[in-house]
Amino acid sequence: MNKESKVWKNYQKEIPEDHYFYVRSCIRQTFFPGAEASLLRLLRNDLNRDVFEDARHTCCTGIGYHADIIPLETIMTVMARQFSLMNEGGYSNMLVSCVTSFGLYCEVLDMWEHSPELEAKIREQLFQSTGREFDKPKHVVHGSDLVYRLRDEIKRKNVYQLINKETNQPLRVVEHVGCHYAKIFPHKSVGGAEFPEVLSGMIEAWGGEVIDYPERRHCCGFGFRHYLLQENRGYSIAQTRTKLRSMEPYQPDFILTNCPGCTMFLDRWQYTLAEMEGVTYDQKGRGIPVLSYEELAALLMGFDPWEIGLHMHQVQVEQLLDKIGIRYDPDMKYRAKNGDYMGKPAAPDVLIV
Amino acid sequence: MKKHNTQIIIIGGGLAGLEAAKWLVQYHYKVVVMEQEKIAGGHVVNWHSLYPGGIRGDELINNIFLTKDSMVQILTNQRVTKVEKRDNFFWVHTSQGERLFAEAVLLTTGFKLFNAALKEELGYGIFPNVVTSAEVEQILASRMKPPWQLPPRKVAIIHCVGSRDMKAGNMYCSKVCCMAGVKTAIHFNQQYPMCKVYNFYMDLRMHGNSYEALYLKAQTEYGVQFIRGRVSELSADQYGRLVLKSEDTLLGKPLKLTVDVVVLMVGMEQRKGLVVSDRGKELAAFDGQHFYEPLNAYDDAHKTCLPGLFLGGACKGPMSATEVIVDARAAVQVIDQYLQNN
Amino acid sequence: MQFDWFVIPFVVGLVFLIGQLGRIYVPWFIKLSREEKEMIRRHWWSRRTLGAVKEIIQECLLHRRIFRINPPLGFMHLSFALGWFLLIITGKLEALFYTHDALNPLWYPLFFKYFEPGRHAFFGESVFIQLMDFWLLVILGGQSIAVVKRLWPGKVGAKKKVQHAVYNRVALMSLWAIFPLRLLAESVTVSYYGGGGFLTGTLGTLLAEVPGIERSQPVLWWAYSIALGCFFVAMPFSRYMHIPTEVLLILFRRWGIKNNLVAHTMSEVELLSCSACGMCLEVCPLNEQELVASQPVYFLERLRMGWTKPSDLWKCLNCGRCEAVCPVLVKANTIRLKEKQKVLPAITPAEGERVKIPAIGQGRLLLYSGCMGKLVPSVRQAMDVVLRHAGLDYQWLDDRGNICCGRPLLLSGQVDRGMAVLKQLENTIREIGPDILVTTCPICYNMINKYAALPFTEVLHHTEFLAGLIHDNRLKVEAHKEKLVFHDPCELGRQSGIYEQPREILRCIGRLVEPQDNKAMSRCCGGALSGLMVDMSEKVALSEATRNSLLSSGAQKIITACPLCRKTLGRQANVPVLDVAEELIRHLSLSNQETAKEKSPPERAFIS
Amino acid sequence: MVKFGFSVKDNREINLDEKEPFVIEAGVVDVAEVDRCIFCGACSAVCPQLFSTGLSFRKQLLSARRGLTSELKIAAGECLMCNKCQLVCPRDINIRAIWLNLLTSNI
Repeated sequence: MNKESKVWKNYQKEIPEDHYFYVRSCIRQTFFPGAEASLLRLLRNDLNRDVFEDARHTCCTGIGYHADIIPLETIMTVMARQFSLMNEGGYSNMLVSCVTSFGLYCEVLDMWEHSPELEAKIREQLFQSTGREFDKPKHVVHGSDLVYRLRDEIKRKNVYQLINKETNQPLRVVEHVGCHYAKIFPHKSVGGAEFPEVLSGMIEAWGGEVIDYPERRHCCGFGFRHYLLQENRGYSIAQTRTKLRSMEPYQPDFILTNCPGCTMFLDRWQYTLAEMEGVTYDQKGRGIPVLSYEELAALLMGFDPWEIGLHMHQVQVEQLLDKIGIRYDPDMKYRAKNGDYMGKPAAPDVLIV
Repeated sequence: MKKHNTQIIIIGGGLAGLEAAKWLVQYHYKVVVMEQEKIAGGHVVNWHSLYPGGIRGDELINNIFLTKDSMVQILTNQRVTKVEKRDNFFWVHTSQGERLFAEAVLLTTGFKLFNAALKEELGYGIFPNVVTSAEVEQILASRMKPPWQLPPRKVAIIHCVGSRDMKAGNMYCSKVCCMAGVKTAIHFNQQYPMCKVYNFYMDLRMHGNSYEALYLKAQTEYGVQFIRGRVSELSADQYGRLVLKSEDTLLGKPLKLTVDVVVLMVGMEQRKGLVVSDRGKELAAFDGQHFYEPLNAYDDAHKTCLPGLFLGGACKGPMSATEVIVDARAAVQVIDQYLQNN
Repeated sequence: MQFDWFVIPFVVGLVFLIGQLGRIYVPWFIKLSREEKEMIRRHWWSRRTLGAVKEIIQECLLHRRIFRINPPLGFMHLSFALGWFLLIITGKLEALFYTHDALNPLWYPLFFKYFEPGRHAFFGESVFIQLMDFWLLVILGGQSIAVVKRLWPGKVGAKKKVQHAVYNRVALMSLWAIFPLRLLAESVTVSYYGGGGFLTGTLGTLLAEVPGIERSQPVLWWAYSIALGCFFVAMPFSRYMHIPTEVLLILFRRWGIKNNLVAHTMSEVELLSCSACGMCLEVCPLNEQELVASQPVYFLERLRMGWTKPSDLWKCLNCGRCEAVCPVLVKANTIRLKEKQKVLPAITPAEGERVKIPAIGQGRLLLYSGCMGKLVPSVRQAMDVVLRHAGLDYQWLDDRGNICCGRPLLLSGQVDRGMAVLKQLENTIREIGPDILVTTCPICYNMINKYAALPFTEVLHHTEFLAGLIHDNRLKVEAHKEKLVFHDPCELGRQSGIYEQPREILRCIGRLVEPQDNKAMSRCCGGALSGLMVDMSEKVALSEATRNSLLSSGAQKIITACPLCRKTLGRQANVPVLDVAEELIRHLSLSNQETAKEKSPPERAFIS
Repeated sequence: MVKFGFSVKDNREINLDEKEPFVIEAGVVDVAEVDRCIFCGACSAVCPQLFSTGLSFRKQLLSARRGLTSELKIAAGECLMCNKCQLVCPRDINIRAIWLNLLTSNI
């Protein structure tokens, strides 16, 4: 990609520095809980930001929405309740962890903007069911937006850089931005849908090299309807294969994503493809590690890899840690926080772990 | 023969303006051409060749100049900001604050090219080897340095960029790009004989007499492949070549192609920014949604709602060079008639 | 003395020839099917054999058919065949009369003059000598015509000379050398020993003046023998194979063995019976336009040598004009079709079975316009008008979709698939169970008529049907004074033998005029279904020629009875080209409908 | 091997980088003649087989141009040789001769 390009500058959003109400991601909670925890720790402890969480907040119903099993009004009411909780805590900025949620919050707010009568109806419903009222958030910000905003601050506190310790060359990073982050409302993203800046900005700030590859904008393969039905799952994995095949020739060091679903599918399907077709998309047969932005930020800030939960990844990250020069204790990989041995999982047939 | 002393101002020194000036002078009118660029000649002067015959753009402009009379006065670097009608004459204001007298005004402001960077997915301004049709004309005419170092082996020509496109705000067809695309494909083959050209089109409108033959020739003699489908994604591969994604709509299958150069056939848009007023009142009735609109499309195709103000050439809508010449000559006839009756 | 070394070439050649004939003929007899063998056994001692002998004399010796078409050419063939035959017989008799012994060596009668020079005063000697000279003169006369024909084509009736391949030319040269050499050899011997006839004697006397001529005598006899030997060796590989094979062909044909798509022996017999006379060359429309050399004379020649090209097989209109003039009655189209079949890969006929024909209700009168019906809708409309006028109840077979009869596939060489398609059509027709099936397309008519088994259905071409209606007075028509010319479609005329019915109709509605080439010699329109590889320009040239020929009769309208002919001829015509039915509806008498109902059933009822 | 209960779906994409754009050899097909084709579909519309087997010269020729030739021979075996296509073809392409050539060729 041409570095001179300024196209992404047409798409800028206002990202407040501080005071956020945080809503969690179901998928991240389930599959990569360490990632979410490290984001909060990073923001609160290392960067001294005010991020508030209300234990009463619920799922955004995004999966139900995309699976067509929850009525739209129900979804809107659930979201209205989240807003109400936010107001209750005294916040007006929303920090969303999940890209699907982010897309959905933006969509609901957009629908309300275009049909105020719908908003009025939801207010009425929320009041009748819970006795709550709400104000719409001033800013809906995705976690990656905020990290992008704070990238230089993070850089100053970084322990590590995205530089290969042995060759002193920048690491080659491919990025994948979740579809619902920018493709629905390009103007509510950093850099738009065609050349999103949100992740490449972080990579460049932290010393890495962004690799442009042909299927950069392709779906990761989640595509709710494809994944949720087993009959359609072949389409899901075919999309991921297209994506991985496209990045394979560039020999990237790792994939950076900003969506919990994408992290999950780009990671887990590598194992499935290896089992089905006997292929891996790197040269050593170990697969391409997949990191999410908060995992990367936390790693570079010097967090312990096992605390971030990197052992929850299917494609093992040790090769990447060695390249960056991050110190870790291999013994601790399979130990719980209290030091108990959890047992080692069985190794797959093809993918080397 | 009667010698008129009437002054006619032609706004726009492109193909239409010069052609009209040339003929008005033959009718013994005093003509002033206002051109905002450094030299007159408009877009055409930079063009490598014009279909169907393949004449060079500067050659065509020169042909007009060669026969020009000294009576034609060409004022360059003059941007007209306002045309003001008083009782029976006009004041033409320029950006330098000058005011010129005229008994009749002919608008030949032509068109501007669609800004291809607005179609982000086609990567103009991002990938150096994505060029517009206007740039290719200049590259082929050796007026511009090509962005590629090695002769391109594969070239994709994408039609309808900024035309028939709601997202781009242009719902109309720019008319000339189909033929220009075919012509460019042939020229690429002539300049780079090892080159394979693919044209991605939505519809091909070969409306002229010899156009269809040229389209056939492109396929049979030069092996140009025409693929019906709009390119919707473009990205670079590890060697810097461009990977296109499209649907072959005739087969209903997705299609992938890697090329060295992508040419975007950009559409035509109106040049805005000219104010016309009638006795102090601003007038916009002839300023249509996309182009200047004449009184009607049939027998008053050169008149506007303001008597004495005339339209000629591509400011009325997309036109090819041949049509512009015909239209300019017709405008001369109408202006002559108007001034005779006054 | 009955031997000299120079007879060796002749003997070797003859023995070789007999060996080759055995090699070629014996497998034919073996390959004959059981039915065919049974047929030969049955007809061996019958009048058929006698008829065959008669035909052999008429055709192999006298060349009656060639005579009829082209007398000079006929004479040429006659003089060669009859002259040589009688020369052999007379020579044999001469030897017999001289030696009184039937058992003399093979070469003895041939070289009689050498072995027994001078006069011997045996019974009838002078008669024999003069007779032998006369036969030789006849042959030489024929040969001179052949030379003229070859050197100045067009002089002897034949407009185009056949371009022979090299091996044929070798055979031709040795054949041409035989008789002059014999004349010279005999004359030289006579000049030395005396005793020649009116030809050899005269020439001998003249040659006697030449000093040292006697020394050339052995040379000439050697040359004569070598020429004969050469000819015999070349014969099995050249077109002269027709000399013995034609005899066999006539016998086989008389015994009832047919050349059709399943039998193969007869094709081979016919193939070798072609004398490459070139009669087909002149009538072939493609050759007339100097387009292509795929006429039977060339095609069969290449087939003999195994050199066939795709254009030989598919650049043919299948119009049948060549078959109509062939003096040997070779069925070139059938042979060609079989060759196409050999070249094409086998595709299981199941493919064809996918052609689904929607069944439509029951009906006694079924009309079928074939796949071309929708492309020439006016014919169908005209038929509708006619049948409504006649007050008939009918239905169209192809009401829901395009139905193919299979003939295009058959003609392209995919015989099995074509037959499978026909089978489908046949089944559908059987389901409907009509009494009469009328096709408006002669191609379908030909196919259904020839190959479909429809025992309870009468298959008619629409010209036959309409002629019948008019004949039975069920259609009343009014005649105008327009001059109409009928173009015989190949598939209707030559291939189905329907010439008169359409003409009957035209005579009732206008003034029928005839072009130069009509009926069996009518020209192909150029659109021929089988002309798979005939180019558009060639087709245009062909239809142009055909149209000109038709219009030479002074006609104002061209009437035909085939949708393909109508389309092809009509494309660039300056006169109307119409189907019989289309023209007929312009002449329907208005009072027809009432009278048709009142009339009692006619004698020859089409609708019972 | 692990059983997942599903398999990777095939890629339907035409990859013009891998396939040669035109594969019907000269000699088998008159290239100049098929280059005249404007893909109007008149041939398939008139074809009796389009209704039963889906035979389409337009589709096959276009596929061949995109390097997809797997169905060519099968399609050639579906033709009924009736020549209606040539009668309606605006560019006068001898379509059945092309099918026939494909049948007899080794492509």
